[in-house]
Amino acid sequence: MLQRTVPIAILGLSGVILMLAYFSPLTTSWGETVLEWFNILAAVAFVLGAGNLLAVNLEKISSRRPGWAYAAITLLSFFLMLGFGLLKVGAVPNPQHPGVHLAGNYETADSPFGWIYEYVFSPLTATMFAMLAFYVASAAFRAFRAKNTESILLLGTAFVILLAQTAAGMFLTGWIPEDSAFAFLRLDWMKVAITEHIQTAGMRAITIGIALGVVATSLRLILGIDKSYLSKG
Amino acid sequence: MNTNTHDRQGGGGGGSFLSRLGGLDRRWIFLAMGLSIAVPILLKLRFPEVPGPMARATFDAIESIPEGSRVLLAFDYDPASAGELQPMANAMVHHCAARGHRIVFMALWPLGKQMADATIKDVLLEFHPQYAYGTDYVQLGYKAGNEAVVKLMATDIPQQYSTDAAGAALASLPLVADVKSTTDFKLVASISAGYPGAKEWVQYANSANPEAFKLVSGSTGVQVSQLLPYYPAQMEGLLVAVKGAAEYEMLVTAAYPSADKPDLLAERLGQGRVRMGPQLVAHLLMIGLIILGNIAMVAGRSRGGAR
Amino acid sequence: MNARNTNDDAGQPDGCPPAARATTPAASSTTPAASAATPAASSTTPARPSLRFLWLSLAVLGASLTVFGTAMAAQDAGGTAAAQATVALSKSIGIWCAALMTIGILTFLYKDNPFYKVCESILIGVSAAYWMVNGFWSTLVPNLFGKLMPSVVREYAIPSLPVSDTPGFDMALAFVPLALGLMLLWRLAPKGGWISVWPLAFIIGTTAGIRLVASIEADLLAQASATIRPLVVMKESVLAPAAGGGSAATAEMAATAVRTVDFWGTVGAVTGVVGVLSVLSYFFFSLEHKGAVGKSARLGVWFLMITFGSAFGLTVMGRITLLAQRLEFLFKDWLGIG
Amino acid sequence: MDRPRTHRLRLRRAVAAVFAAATPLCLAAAAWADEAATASADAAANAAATSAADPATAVAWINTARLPLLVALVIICGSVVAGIALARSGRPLRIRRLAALDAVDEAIGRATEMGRSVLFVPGIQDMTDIQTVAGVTVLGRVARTAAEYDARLEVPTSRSIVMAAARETVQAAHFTAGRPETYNESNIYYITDEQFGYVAAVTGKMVREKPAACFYMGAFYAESLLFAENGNSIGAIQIAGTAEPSQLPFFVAACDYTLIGEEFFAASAYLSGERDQLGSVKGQDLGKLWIAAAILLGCALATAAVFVPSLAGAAASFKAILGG
Repeated sequence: MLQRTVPIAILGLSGVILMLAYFSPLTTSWGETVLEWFNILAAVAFVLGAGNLLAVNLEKISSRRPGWAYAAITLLSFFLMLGFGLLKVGAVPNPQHPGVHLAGNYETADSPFGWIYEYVFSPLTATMFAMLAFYVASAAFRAFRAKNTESILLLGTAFVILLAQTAAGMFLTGWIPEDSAFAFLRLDWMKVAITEHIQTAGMRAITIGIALGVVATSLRLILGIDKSYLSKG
Repeated sequence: MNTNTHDRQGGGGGGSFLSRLGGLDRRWIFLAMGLSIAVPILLKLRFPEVPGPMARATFDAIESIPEGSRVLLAFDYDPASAGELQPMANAMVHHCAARGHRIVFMALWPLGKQMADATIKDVLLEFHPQYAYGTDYVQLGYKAGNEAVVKLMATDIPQQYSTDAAGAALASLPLVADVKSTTDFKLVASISAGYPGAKEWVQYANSANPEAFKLVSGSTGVQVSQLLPYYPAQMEGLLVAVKGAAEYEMLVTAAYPSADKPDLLAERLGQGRVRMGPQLVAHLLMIGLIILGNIAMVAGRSRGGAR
Repeated sequence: MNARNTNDDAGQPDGCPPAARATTPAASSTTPAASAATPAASSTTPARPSLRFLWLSLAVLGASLTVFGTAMAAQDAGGTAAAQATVALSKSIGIWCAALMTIGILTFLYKDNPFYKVCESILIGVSAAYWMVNGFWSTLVPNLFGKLMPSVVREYAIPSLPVSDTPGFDMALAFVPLALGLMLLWRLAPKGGWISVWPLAFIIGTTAGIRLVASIEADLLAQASATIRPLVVMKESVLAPAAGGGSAATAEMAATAVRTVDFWGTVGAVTGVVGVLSVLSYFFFSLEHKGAVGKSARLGVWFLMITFGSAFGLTVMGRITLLAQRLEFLFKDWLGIG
Repeated sequence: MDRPRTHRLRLRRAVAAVFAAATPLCLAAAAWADEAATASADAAANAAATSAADPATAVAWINTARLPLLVALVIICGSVVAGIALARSGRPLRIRRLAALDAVDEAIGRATEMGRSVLFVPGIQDMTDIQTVAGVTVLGRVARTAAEYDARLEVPTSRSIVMAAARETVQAAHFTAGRPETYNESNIYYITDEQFGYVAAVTGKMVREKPAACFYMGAFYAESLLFAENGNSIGAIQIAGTAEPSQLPFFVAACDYTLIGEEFFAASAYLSGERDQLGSVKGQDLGKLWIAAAILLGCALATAAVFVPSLAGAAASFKAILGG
């Protein structure tokens, strides 16, 4: 009972309450309060994450599995950053309250936490993000192959958009006068026609479909039809 | 949806060079992309940009308002998007100053003020030393509140900005002493990277009184799909990503060259075109790769039947 | 909500966290930028971490941190000249660190190697700690502890914590997320771990309730309403004035402007509506894609393909800007060339 | 599936009937809502967001500005419940095939033959994103098949709460597959909250352990192509599912099978095979018919208004009401 019916009741009840809360002025803000609670819950649940991170890496180190040294590096940088952050080591004192150490700003590049963010954390994430430029190129070579009508449309449109975005596009079709009958052959006109009429229509239909999918998924959960999250389901 | 019938990695086989192309090691493609971006940066390659209709419309909007009129420039972005947007800001400030417009700077993003200060130092005071603070330009700085700031400025600016960024009362600055709302400006420009940004300026400032001022915007490539519907009805001009910046730069530097520091102007107002260098080469590489991929497939298919 | 690096998410700026921008490093070095070795046939030797390389990177990490420590100490010591020098030193150490990290990640393109694994491990450790510290100082302290024990927080951490007019109610309310959080943590205890399903049920329920209504309002209705438009678009056009008509005549002619069908406008409007309906028919689950539904679903797939091809093309420029900025950092800020 | 108890069935059928009967009621309410909507439409134009409707028209406990939305909610939810009731009434359920879901068994079977692991990435958002919840329910079905095949299923997560939910779901799946002893909690682990830290770890693991099948089910942002391209370089079968429109082009281009938006949400119902869940998928179709009808009606009205100006008012207010 405690492990099956109560969770289903909690889920159904909280779902219905928040669905209806949106419609009366008295309870409109319940949604925000619940999301605020969730942020606190997520912050408390970090202990779960940290606990698991330590367990996985400590186990790798103790069992000397290949690559255990990297687990040591992960733990070293984790504790270093955690210590600098939680204790606000070397934080720039707060002008209004110089006496209160923990009110200081620990995110400027002068404090160790800020220094690691500036010179270790953000270059690593920025470079991972920049790797996409390479993968976009390999995807263009590998996946854009004219095998059937669908893939011809996929690569043809990408081809037109890519051309239209460069000076080459203007160079190739810029000479067609804008008011002539063949104006639609101009690459920039084609790009506007594709993005304004066809892409918006496609995105609209996908969004409508997604909305219906969200309604059905939410109702399956609230009505207790989908119980996959319950152990001994 | 199953649209992919491409063969698993490691395809390709013996036979003609073209069919072996199918199994081309991805790392050659990575090397090609790396070089197609590194070389133009190192050699500072600049390619002639042919200004498109949207960049020209933005240029005309600033040209069309009478000389010396009051304009409002909103810096709604941060260093992460400076790569695409800083060139637009530099060119727009030089263009307004060359037309003698009196400029009011503000920002909807916390780091936007720093971006504006950099533009004032690098462009405004560098090429227009005669611009005096208080009479020719004012820096209002950042205000929190996202679209609420825009909504309030559409009706009552002094209530939103009681003082400028340095704390001086608006009444003490001749340029903004008599300003009541955004309708007192001939043109409003938003250099925008996301939310809050150009969309909020259209929804809250422009739709409140559409005819009062011209609205132009510069935006990152990603955000442009949200702004396209507003052009040209509610927004006279729209600069799109690095390409828009490069085109606008060409129009401004052609129309308003600097007499005493031509090379410094070319450098400061050339960032867009420098960044367009790798874009053009990389785009041509992408186009080439799509063509190459298809040639390899056709060659592979003709040699030993479809795999 | 933390900012997400994405490419078409309207709300979020598509950019990466601010890359390091600093003056050119004092010691200009001649090591060329990432010289991608010519990719020989990839013989995949088992990835045995060569320890020698590992200790080298640990040594670099340790050295930079000790130098950094002296820089911090010198700054606190207040010697302005010494502080200026050491801060500049700490910045150039930072640039070197950032450049090594950048190259480390880029080497993954060639092959998985110890240099990349070191960077990956550092990134995992640093980023996990960053989000936990961020969560602690921006959520737990002000919103949870700030309500449970406002006086303690005001004294030690946030002196300017706003005083709430209903402290008792706030404290009681703050116990709910705390209780749910502890139930979730109960999983770590050997017995009674099943209680963690209750907070999960609460989260899933509230998410379902909020998203259900929001998606109907923001996506379903707004998009359906935006699709509605007149299928025949007219355009105002002035009849061509009779030859030789004086200015008065043309003015009078303008008054009788007649509306003619704007061909391209109508084609655009019809394409829009037909597109939405055909893609919706593709998503229809109850009928196999055969016969009439099959044809309209196929048209829907064609619309989807053009939509995806266009979206792919539009994001390429953003991706290339990202890599251009990283290479600009390597050439300008690190090597001082370019 | 347990035998439907008669009284609960009668209750469900009554609820469906009420919702279905609501439609004529809604049309009447829509007309009454007309002037409420137009009144609030002007209020919204100059006042703050519609949520704080002008107090004059707001009855104490209900916010009339949102009445059209309530009507739409009743219609759409009614369609889904009607679909479920239809399934329960025993009529045959015809649902079209989804290629991506037929490939799930093939992918896990291939992994088991080759003795390689199966990787499941539940997206990078937390449980407050409905896509993550849908991803975790699909994980439940994939984990059951993996348990039956005795394949090793790895689930790296980017959020602590997602890790907890995923462990619950996979443990439940092992029970339904009748192999509770093979459930290994350490296969489901937390990496980091940071988007690109998580990507670096997962792509590194992909290249080193070379899983034979990769599932990407949930909310994805710029990292979708990083996963898909690395997955392809190790020759894995890749099945993706997301409702993030900006990432669909990359998954469609680079993965073997992709569940697009609504297909992703229907996936867990498909894989469960339970009549109620398949009924809710038919309910989605019913909702689509409603929306298509509204669009066609709106366009007809708007087109007619071009030729018969008097209709312009009706066309505009229909579009405004539908817009909520």
